[in-house]
Order: sequence, then C-alpha cells, then structure tokens
Amino acid sequence: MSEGQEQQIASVSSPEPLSAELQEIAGDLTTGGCVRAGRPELLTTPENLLPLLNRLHELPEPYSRLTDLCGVDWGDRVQVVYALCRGYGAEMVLVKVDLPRAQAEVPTVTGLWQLAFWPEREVAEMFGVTFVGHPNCEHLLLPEGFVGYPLLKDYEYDRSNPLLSPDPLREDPDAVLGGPPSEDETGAS
Amino acid sequence: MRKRYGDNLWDLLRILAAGAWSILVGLYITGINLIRPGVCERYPRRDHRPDYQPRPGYRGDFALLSDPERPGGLRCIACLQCQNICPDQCIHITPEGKGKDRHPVQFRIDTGLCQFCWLCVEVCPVAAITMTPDYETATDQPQKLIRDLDTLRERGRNIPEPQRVEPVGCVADGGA
Amino acid sequence: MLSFIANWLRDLLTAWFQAWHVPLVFVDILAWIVGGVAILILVMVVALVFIYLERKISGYIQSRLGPERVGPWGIFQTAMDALKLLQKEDIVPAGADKILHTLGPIAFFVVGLLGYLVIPWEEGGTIARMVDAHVGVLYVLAFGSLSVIGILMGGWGSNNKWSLLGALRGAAQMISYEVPMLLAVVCVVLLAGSLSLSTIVDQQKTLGLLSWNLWRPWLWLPVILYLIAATAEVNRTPFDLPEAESELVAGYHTEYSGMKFAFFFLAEYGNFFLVGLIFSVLFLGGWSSPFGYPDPLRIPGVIWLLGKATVTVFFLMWVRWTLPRLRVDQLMSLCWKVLLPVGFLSLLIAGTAALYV
Amino acid sequence: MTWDPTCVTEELVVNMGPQHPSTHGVLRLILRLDGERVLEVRPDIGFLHSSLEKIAERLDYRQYLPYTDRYDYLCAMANELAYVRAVESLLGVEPTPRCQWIRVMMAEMNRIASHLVYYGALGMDTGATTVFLYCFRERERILQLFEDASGQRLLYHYFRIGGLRNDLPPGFCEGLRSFLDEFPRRVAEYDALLTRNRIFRSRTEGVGYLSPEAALSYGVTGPTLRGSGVSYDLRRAAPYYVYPELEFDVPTRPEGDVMARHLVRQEEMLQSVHLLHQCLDRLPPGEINVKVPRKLKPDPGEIYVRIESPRGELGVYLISDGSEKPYRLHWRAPSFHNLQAYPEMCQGAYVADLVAILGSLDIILGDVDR
Repeated sequence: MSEGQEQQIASVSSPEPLSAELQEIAGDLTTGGCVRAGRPELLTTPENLLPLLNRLHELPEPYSRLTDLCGVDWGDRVQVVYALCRGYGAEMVLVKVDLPRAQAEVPTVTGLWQLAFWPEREVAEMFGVTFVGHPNCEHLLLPEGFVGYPLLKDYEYDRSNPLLSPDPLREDPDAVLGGPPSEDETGAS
Repeated sequence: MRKRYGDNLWDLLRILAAGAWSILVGLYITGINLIRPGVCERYPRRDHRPDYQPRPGYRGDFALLSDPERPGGLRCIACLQCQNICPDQCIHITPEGKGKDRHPVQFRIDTGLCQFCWLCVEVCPVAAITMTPDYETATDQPQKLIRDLDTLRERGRNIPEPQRVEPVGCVADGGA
Repeated sequence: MLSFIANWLRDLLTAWFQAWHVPLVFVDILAWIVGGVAILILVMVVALVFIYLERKISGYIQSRLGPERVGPWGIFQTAMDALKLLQKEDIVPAGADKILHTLGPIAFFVVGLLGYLVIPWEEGGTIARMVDAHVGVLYVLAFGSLSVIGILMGGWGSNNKWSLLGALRGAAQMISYEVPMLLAVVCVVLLAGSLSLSTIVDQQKTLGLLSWNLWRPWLWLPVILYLIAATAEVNRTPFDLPEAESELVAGYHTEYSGMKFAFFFLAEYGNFFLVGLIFSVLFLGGWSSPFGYPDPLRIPGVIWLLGKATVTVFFLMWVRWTLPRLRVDQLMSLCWKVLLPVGFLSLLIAGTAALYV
Repeated sequence: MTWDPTCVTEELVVNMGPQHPSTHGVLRLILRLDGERVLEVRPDIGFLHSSLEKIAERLDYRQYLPYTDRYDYLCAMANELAYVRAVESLLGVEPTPRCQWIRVMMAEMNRIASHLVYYGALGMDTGATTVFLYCFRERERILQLFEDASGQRLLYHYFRIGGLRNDLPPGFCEGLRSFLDEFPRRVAEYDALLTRNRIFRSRTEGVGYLSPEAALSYGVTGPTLRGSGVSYDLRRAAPYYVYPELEFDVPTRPEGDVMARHLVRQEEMLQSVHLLHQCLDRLPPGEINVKVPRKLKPDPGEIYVRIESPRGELGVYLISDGSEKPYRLHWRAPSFHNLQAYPEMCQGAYVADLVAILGSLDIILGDVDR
C-alpha cells in the first residue's frame, strides 16, 4: 500500500530517523530531519533552502512537484513549510525552513514553480515573512492597507481598525436590539 | 488551435449538418421535458401548507423539552454544556439553584449566529434541547432571531418525544 | 372584423365631423392617433402576455413551475413586475450622457412599434395601408434595423464598459444579420412579385394551409435563414450576445432601472412578436385561415394571425431554452461565411422557381 | 486585412466582478481588453476570506468540524472527510469498517452533486440555462438523501471524530440505488443536450488550453489536471479508506481545453455511480462509531492529510501541541491553486471564453479564499 493510508494511524508524535537516501543527499544542507507517520521532513535554513530544493529535484526520482506552501508560527520563530511530491505520484516530503521572528526572510521559490506565487503572498501577509525576489508581494487575501499579521499567535484583533468591521449585533446585542427581546418580538412558533 | 469554419466546403457542410442534427436532438430533449411533469413543488409556506413536514431529521429551529416534574417545567438542568460546546457562542444560559433544582432562568439562543450544527443537542446529557423541523425562521428584524426561554419552552411543549438520533461516537464516555 | 369596426368608426366620425363642419382631414388624423394607440396597447399587452408565457414555458421546459404566486397560475406576475418597475427609482449613473441615456430606450421602443403599422391584420386591415401597398416589406426591414440605434444610444450613454461592449456587439450583430434576413425576404418577394405584405398574404390564402409559402421547397432555405437571422435581430439566445448575462452582466441595459428598463424589456418582446407576425405573414399565410378562403369557420383573420405568430414565437422560445450562446467571432463567421452564401443560393433557387414554376 | 494607421484603438480595463453573474462567487478579475480580445487577466481574490485557519486555533477539534462544511460549500462531505481523517490520525483512532464505507459513499455522492453544479454552471456560463436546472433536479435527489442522513441539505456536519452522526436512515440505500439506476440515463440526456451540441462544442473545443507541464507547475489538481492528460488522482495515488478495494477508472483527456475538463467531469460522475454501486453492494454491517475521549487532546505532533475532493487535491496540515485546540491548521485548497493557472489559460481568449474557462475550472470562492 502506498504512502497515504498506511502509517498515519501509527503515532504521529513519535518521529523516526530519515531514510538513508534522503540522509545522503540532504544531510549537509539540513539542520534536522525525521520521518513522521511515514512522511519525511527536512529542516533547513533560508540559505540552504534553494540548494536543497534543487538537490531534491535532481534525484533519480525527483521530488519535482510543489503542492503546498504554508507558514507556521512557533512563537519564537516562524516556519515556512514546503510540501513536495515525487513525480506524478503522491509520495511527499515536507521541507521546513525556520526563520527568526525579527527578520523573517527567505528566498522565493517562484522561479522554480508557478504555484508559489499566491501561497507566498499569503504567507507574507499572514506571517510577515519576506520572500526575497518575489515579483509582486502585495496583499492577496487581506484588504490593501491591512496592518498586522493575523496568523501569528500574538496577533491581537484590532477593534479600531476600520478594515475589520465588527458585527455590532455580535459585539453588543443589547445595545443594538434595545435590551432583551420582549415576548411578542421573539420568533413566532 | 481554433477551428476555422469554411476552410473547405465539404467540411463546412458536414459541420452544418451535424450541428443542425445536434440542435434538433437538443430541441427534442427540451421538448420531452416540456411535456414531462415538473419536479419542482411549490415552496411550502406555513400559511399555505400548515401540515407540511420536512424530511425526518431535518435540523430546524430550537426547542426546550418540558418536564412538569422539574423546576421551571423544563428538562434542562442548566449544566452549560451546550453553551460551552457551541462553536458560535450563540447560547446564553443564566442558571439558578443548586443540585437537583438547578434550572435555567434565562436561556437565549441567537439563531442568527447559529449554524445549526447539532452539537448542543448531541452534548446534552438529559436530552433537554432539540431542534424542531420548523424551517420558516426567516425574518426582517434581527431581534426576532433571538429565542428566549419562553419561546423555547412554548415550542417544546408541542413535542411529545425528543427528536433524537442514535447516540454518536463523540459523546461516549472515557477520557479526561 | 377589424376593418369593419374601423370603417364603422370612420363613417360615424365622418358623419359627426360633417355635421359640425370640421374639416375632414381631422378624421384621418384621429384615425391615425387611434391606430397608434391601439398598437401601443397591443404591444403592451403582447409584451406582458409573452413575458408571462416565456417564464411559464421556460419553467415547464426546465421542470419548474414558473410564476404561480400572483393570481391563478401566476398570470398577474408580469403585470405586477411592470408595476414594480414603474415604482422604481430611475437611476442615471454618474458620468452618463443623460440625453442619450434617456433617449435610448425611447428610440428602441418607438422603432419597435413602427413595424406594426404595416402588418396586415386581416383582409385590408393595415393601419398604414398606403405604405404597405408600395413598400411594406422594405418598411418593416428598414425600421427593424433602426432599433440598433436605440441599443447604441443606451449602451454608449450609460458610461459603463459592459454596456458599451454590449452595444457594440449589438450593432455589429444586428447590422450583419440584416443582410441574410433581407435575402430571405427577397426570395419571398420574388415569388410574390410585390413588396406589399398584404399581397404576399393574398397570394397564400386561396387553398388555406396548402398554399402557404412554408410548403414550397424552394422557400425552405429562406424559412431557416429568416428564423436564424430574425432571432439574431431580436437578440435572443443563441444570439443574445448584446445582453449576454453571463458575460456582460446585462449588456447594453446594465445601467437601466425602473421605467427605462421596462421600455427596453417591452420593446424587446414587441420586436420579438413582430418577428413572429412577419414570419406568419411571409410563410404561414398571415391572416388567412388554414382551412381555405373564405374561412369556413368564420374566425376573424386577426385571430389566425395572432395564433400563427404565437406558434412561431413559441418555437423561438423553445429554441432559446435549448441552445447555448455563440461567441462573437463565431457569430460573425456564421453570418458572413454561412448565412450569406446560403442566402445567395436560396435567392438563386427562388429566382429560378419564380421563372419556371 | 489592411490596417488603417490613423485608426487608434484604446485598451479597455474592465473589472469583472466581484459582483458579476458568472464569476461563481465574489471573484474580481481585472481585464485588459482590446475590443473583445483579452490581453491580460489578473484575478483579485480575498473577498470571501473568512479566516478559517485562524478560527481553528480558537476552537477545539470538535467545534471546528461544522466550520469545515462552510469553506467549500459544494463538497462539504469531502472537507469533513479530510478534517476528520486528520484529527483521527492525530489521535491514533481508526474508524470502523462500516464507517469508512459510509464515508466513502458520502464523499462520492457529494462528488456527483458537486460535478452536477459544475455541469449546470458551465452550461449557464455558455448561455444554455436549461441544463443547469436539469442538473439541479438530479442533485436534489442526492441532497434529499443527505438530508435524510444528516438533517441538512448543504452543510451537513455528518461526520464526527471517531464516527458518524448516525447510521444510515432506513430507506437510504433503496433511495440511492434508484437514483443510481436512473442517473446514467440523465447524464446521457445532458450529454446530448449540452456536450454534443455544436454551439457548445465550438465554444469549448480548443479554448483555454493548459499544457500538462504548466498544470503541474501551477499545482493544478483534480479534473482540471486530468483534463490536461495527467492521470493523477489521490484515490489511486495515495488511496485512503476503502478505495484500494474499489474498482474505478481515472478518466483523463489529453486535449487540455475546456471540453476536455468537461468530459473528464462528466465521466467522473459515471465513475462515481460505479463506485457507489460497489459501496452499496459491499457495505458491511456493524458499529459506526469508535469511542473517543470526551476531551480530545492529541499528543503533540503533526499530520498532513490529503484527499481527492471534487475539485482536486484537498490537503489538511494539522499541528497539535497537546492541547484541546489545534495549534495550526492549514487547508491546501484545490480551487486556490487551480485559479492561479487561470491567466495562463486565458491567453488570446475572447471575453466570452473567459467565462467558459472559469466555469471549467470549477472554483468555489469559499475554497479559494478560505
């Protein structure tokens, strides 16, 4: 049985060591790596990211297809996760780049895959990561002029932000509705 | 890539004939459907069809089931489990009393926020809250979307048996 | 029947006017006004009825019910919609050319009405009789093609890019499809030897159903040609590009609301019915009864004409709710590369037939 | 054609959307037009952004489940499936066999329902309004079955972590079987009415070409990718639940145009019928739920789960920090990535083609914006 079903049931919290193949080709470019639930994960640094991706691309059976790109906020650092697939198959490796919160910069991968354009913009606006070399890194999902990075853990919902119009009914129903509803006002049965 | 029409006469005639035929087939199908009885039915507005019932199990407006033996006349023990599990925080309960006498003095559900996910019904340990098949809840005033204790009690009075589905996995015992 | 009423009215008026020493020219003026108002009312009623029918038929074709809330079977639905449109605010977009924006629907509506003047409602029952006797066909075609001006005015005057696109599409389409339509009509004219619609009907009345132009094999191509070109002329699916709602929002009438929109809408259905009327006149024997001449059933000719036009309109509605829409380049290549050669071919066939049959 | 140098044409910049009849939601396309020709398309998204990923961090695992319905509202079962599978994998829970079969069944029914909406909407986009209603007529029968099972017609909340809301109601299998018996005939009807129609064919053939290389580079998945000739289906490539035991084809077309994607979806509906017949025949009896703790606290860890939703590869990247709430949840939304390839497909298109190509992508804006 192939990669998808199998070992997900096996504990996802107890990683196993990397396979020899990946260890060999990626060892010097990674700062860590493991196999979790049958899926290899490689941890790398921003400088080593592009060389690592290129090396994965040059394997006999290359991890040549980027399928997903997302960010994770770990409090002290921001992580960008690249999910790569092997050929037309579903075998997948996760490449993770740790970035310091203060200076979150990572080279763009838009030169390698067209897919990266939008997800990188999304990660940039949601996590405050700068993708060096991205041709057009303006807001994608959020409105222009939006301040703050909403998917960071310490993001505070800014009530004064006019771009975030809160639902007044939800904020303070009594003020909108004028006190608790009376008998005849509540829904008819 | 685009097809060019009229490149050669024979092709053109063939395309025209096939095209005309496909159009006739289409006309035949719509014609058949014109004669076939329609499948739509009139929207069952309450004032038109008061006896209409949606399909069994439909999750509609809320009700609190009554129990004349208990204080407040309700089964509800105001344990606040529904209030806690509600993903939209649209349930607000003001409990009163201790132990066996605990009951809600106010029970407000803002159906405008509610997404009718059934979690509150599932989590209720005494099967006090339920959803009726009442589907006509649209209104033009937001305050009419808020159900309070009396409305919910009144609705529950007409329900003889709690409308409940079989127990589900996520309310099984065990764990923390 | 119509001419009987008209003559009776005319005699009555003449008698009164003579009694009161009013110049008799006013009788003619009055008659024109009455005729115009009658046509206006007819178009209004026809539009309301056909909008209702269209909704109902599309409903049944699509397994739906169609309108059914207002009145029994929803028959007052369109009337209520018209009332609603009357009440609505008339919005003129900022930056619009107010004059053109207002004139557009009016021009479209008026031009749509004019075609009705030469329709032979029954034997000798044409309002603009003198026009019809000489150039009825030409008149209808000429005014039919004028409606593009209303569309252009509305689309340009709205100051909206979608409207502009729609209007330009409309102009291109209506001018192009004018040509094959003309060729189709000329075939009939060739055979009838007259430009008068009444004469064309007279020629088809003798044997009732059997003498219809529709049954003449050398006119089959013009029949198809006319139906296609006329559908394009009135901008209905598969040729509804000027208002293609999935592409251009609502095309040239995107920015219209209220009464002006109602004018566009009414005129569209007025034009649509006019197509049905002309088709019945050209190919289905117009006011003549399908059972021979004079009508053994003694049903007034106007009823036959309206009935035949309704059947035509029903067919076009059926087509509308079946077919997808063409793309603009395909529309043009269909017109110039297919319909135009076919039109010349049918002209050749009809001419030969006129000579030898 | 001779070109008159004195004739100056002006490029037209048009906003298509966010309120436009055929952008399938609130998508804004900034078009640069030269007459009817499209010079450039720039999609502007985010109008339906609902912070689904942030909401997950504020709710516990169970509470978040109804929200998954809301994000790609045409295939809520597929979203629930992906999420439930991710959480169950984190917890180390395996659903019972019957539950797995029912989940697959529901996902396939939802695939048919979703493709029917696509089918009708493409007809609508090209101007054939009737087929839309016919598709909805058939979809209605699936929705009724869903309503019987889950109590709702669109946003089901039928799957639960560890099982299902309830077992299949009485009469469900019979109803489904009668639907399945009739449905292929209906598909043949749509085929004759729309797909074989000459006008529709000329509107879709050769329009919106996407090469397999570009498709892979853009991360396009699902029927859109298979319409470009790449046979990649997660039900085959990384089968989950009972798919390895089921027999089905992965339809592909090499043309890469709107018609190819259309035919792939049409064929996929029939394949789903085939799958559902097998599910009905082999549905095992037994329990549907496994016991899971009342408070869900998975061990710290992470999981990336992918399933084949009607729109393509739907991924859930779920990180647990050991608390009751997900630490991070990321959706790999198929429509999001598919839409990115849209400008590429629109090169040299007409305005009318834009709509057809967008229809053939089958995007759901809730899925694009999340």
